[in-house]
Amino acid sequence: MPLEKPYQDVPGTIIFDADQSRLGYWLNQFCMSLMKAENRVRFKADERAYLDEWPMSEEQKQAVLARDLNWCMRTGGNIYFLAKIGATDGKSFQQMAGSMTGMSETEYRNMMISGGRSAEGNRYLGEQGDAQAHRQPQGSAAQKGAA
Amino acid sequence: MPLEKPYQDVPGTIIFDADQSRLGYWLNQFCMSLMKAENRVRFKADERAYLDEWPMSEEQKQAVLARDLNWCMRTGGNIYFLAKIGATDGKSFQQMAGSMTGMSETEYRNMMISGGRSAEGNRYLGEQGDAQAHRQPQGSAAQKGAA
Amino acid sequence: MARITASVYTSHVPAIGAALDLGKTEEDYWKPVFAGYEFSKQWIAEQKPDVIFLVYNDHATAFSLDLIPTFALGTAAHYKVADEGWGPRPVPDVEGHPVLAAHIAQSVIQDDFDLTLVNRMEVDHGLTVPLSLMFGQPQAWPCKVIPLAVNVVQYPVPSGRRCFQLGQAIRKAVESFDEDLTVQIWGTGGMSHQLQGARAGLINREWDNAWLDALIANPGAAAQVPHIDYVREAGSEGIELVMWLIARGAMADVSGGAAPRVRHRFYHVPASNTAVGHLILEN
Amino acid sequence: MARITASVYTSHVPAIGAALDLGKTEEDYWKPVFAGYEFSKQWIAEQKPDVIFLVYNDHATAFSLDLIPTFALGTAAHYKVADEGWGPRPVPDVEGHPVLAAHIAQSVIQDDFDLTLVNRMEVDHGLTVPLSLMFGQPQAWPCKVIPLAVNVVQYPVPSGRRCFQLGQAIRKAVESFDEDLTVQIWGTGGMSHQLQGARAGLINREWDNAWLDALIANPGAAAQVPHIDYVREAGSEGIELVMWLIARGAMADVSGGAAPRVRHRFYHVPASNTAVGHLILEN
Ligand SMILES: [Fe+3]
Ligand SMILES: [Fe+3]
Repeated sequence: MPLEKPYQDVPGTIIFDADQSRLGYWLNQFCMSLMKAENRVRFKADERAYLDEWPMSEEQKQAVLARDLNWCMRTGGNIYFLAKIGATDGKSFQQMAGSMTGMSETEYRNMMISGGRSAEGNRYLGEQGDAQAHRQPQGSAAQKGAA
Repeated sequence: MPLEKPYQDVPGTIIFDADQSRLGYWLNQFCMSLMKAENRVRFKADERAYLDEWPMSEEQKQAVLARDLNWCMRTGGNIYFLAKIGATDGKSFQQMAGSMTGMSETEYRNMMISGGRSAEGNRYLGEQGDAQAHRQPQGSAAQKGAA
Repeated sequence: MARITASVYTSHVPAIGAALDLGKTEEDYWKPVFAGYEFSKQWIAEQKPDVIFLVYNDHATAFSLDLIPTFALGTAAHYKVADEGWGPRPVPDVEGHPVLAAHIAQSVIQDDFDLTLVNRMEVDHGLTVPLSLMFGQPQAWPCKVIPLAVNVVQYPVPSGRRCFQLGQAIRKAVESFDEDLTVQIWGTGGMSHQLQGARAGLINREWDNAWLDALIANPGAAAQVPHIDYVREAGSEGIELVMWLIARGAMADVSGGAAPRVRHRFYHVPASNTAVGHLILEN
Repeated sequence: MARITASVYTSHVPAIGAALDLGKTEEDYWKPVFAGYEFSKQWIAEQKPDVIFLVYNDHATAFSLDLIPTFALGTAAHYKVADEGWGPRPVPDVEGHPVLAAHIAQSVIQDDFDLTLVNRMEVDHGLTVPLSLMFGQPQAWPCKVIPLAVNVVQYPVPSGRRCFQLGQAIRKAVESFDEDLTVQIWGTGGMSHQLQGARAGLINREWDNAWLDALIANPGAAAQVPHIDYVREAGSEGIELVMWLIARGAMADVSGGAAPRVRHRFYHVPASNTAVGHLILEN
């Protein structure tokens, strides 16, 4: 593999490197376009039509339409670019970040007020922390899934 | 003076540094605009009107209208930017460079074919080379001046 | 002679800007955050810096994926406030100091730092939120600002060591400028936070405070921390802390002078997703 | 393993491109210029490089005064040919090598070179004229190209020493790429020329050839030449020669290997305003 990636053993984390950047180029450039008010209006009026103006993959478009930020990130999105979608929707960074955990907005906000997520068990893949793959989704979504 | 300028003792030469760049910012940005074919057409149709769209100094506009590249450079122009004016006029780099010496096109071309201008006497201000201030303009223009 | 008199370090969380702009500073959630800057506002009113050399990162605002400068130094006279998707923040535009900036560029490039110079750039919350925290809500910012935008978005980002060295080169450049100017250098971003994935919301109070201790007393060691430690311990966006090392590298003690005086230290969790850290060091 | 097998050095005079594009290569004025590249075209047809790492400067084409990167590395898949004011040259677009370019970026930035990465850029005569000289007029360029645009337009430009060091870092990066690729590195621009003022047309045959001698046999010394010497001796645009030092720094002998073999050396005055220099060194 051409690029060394010492950061691939961190759970629940995608590092935006050159490979991700190449994968997500058009997705992220689409996001940048939402910094112009007139583009936000056009996007909101017909999301699919606006997305179709960009040479993104169909999966990237679906991920945007679903507002599934984890999916967006897997297809090369970077959070600072994706935040322009959130801004267009009137969402805060806290709402956006929380949406990626499966927690409700209140659950995530309460976690932050209580001091945030602990690094314990979340430093390396395969530990037992709440960010590990086998413990997703988090919060009430987990109960729903189990129900 | 904030910036050290060890290059000010070279005759007939303006080094494009941060001070020149600041001075010539809009002149050079105007030149860049001529890289688009539609702008070249608009500029040629009414040069003065096109120049008036840019926040350049009146002197910069006069220098452009006069196609006096030495004057353009004194007001902050850089040759690679100014070359876009020459390109718009259908002039080669050799015609543009030659125009700054006072020589005719043929005189300059012949100088180059004969091996170019010698560095002798042209390294420091105050020497006796043909690029020194007291020997301008060069070529037949000098005779005309003397006549 | 221009002099670097102090360095200021602060998080630049966008929600802090929004809280200020929307008049929420008295809400229970926000009160403790702004309380941490009360001293700082008085302090800077007395200090009256002429110029702030402000190290921050652009958050996909001025720079898209089309062009990614490692270090972009602003040499413009004027910077507009960007529309990041919510409309531009209702804060004053930023006035630059083109002559000092060009002087720093010349000195630092000749010292082998491969800067990108920028003459047109809109500035985002990374730059404006620190100004708001330190100056409140004036009609115009009370001093000039020289922006240095550091790439911490797309890897590879510059190492902490490189940032620390750049700070030293900036100090040398400022001190060779022969106009009498009081210059502060600010490092912004951080502290621990992660805005993505199942690990979003990570905060590491212990690590942050140990890192602050090192930044104050042993910055050379803090500069050796590799990227992966920031990611693992302080969250994927904790990497922003490398920018604090640029400001710290510009302090006198790093070039053989006296140790800086700690005028203020503040730490609070949370502001939105982030641990807010803040430090004032005087030469 | 990718390997740098050779370095090529050549002027990139725009009039040479025009002469080719307009079918003037058989004119008396141009014949001796193109004759100097006959060997080179045969040589490169045998060498069949996979990738050319092409060091050149942008001439106010892709970069205006809004943004001036010291070193801009192209990591894109594709580069369009620019309209410099005469319309785009009728030559093929340029295909990049994004994966190798990203690998080089990562390695070189971690080695403390503060690159700007570029994913959208039009390329001007600085890049296309060397390709034309070496490959003639094919339907498509026969290999991938990784562009490195160096600022030699607005001072301060990088020092020769810094360029030489960057070449060494590029070599290290290429040789750690684990795909089998034959890579050449090209340094372009120069030699003596001045395009401005009363001193326009300056040519310094003696200085150019002494500099070539040093570049071949004693590149460390050539890298120490200060900017002012280029300006004074080789004309204001002679400063482009610092780019040749990047290519030279990437040769094996600089990192302890054997001295390169001089396969070809050519010098001719004039092409338009410029002294044409050309060199091929093999590892
Ligand atoms: Fe930030
Ligand atoms: Fe050139």
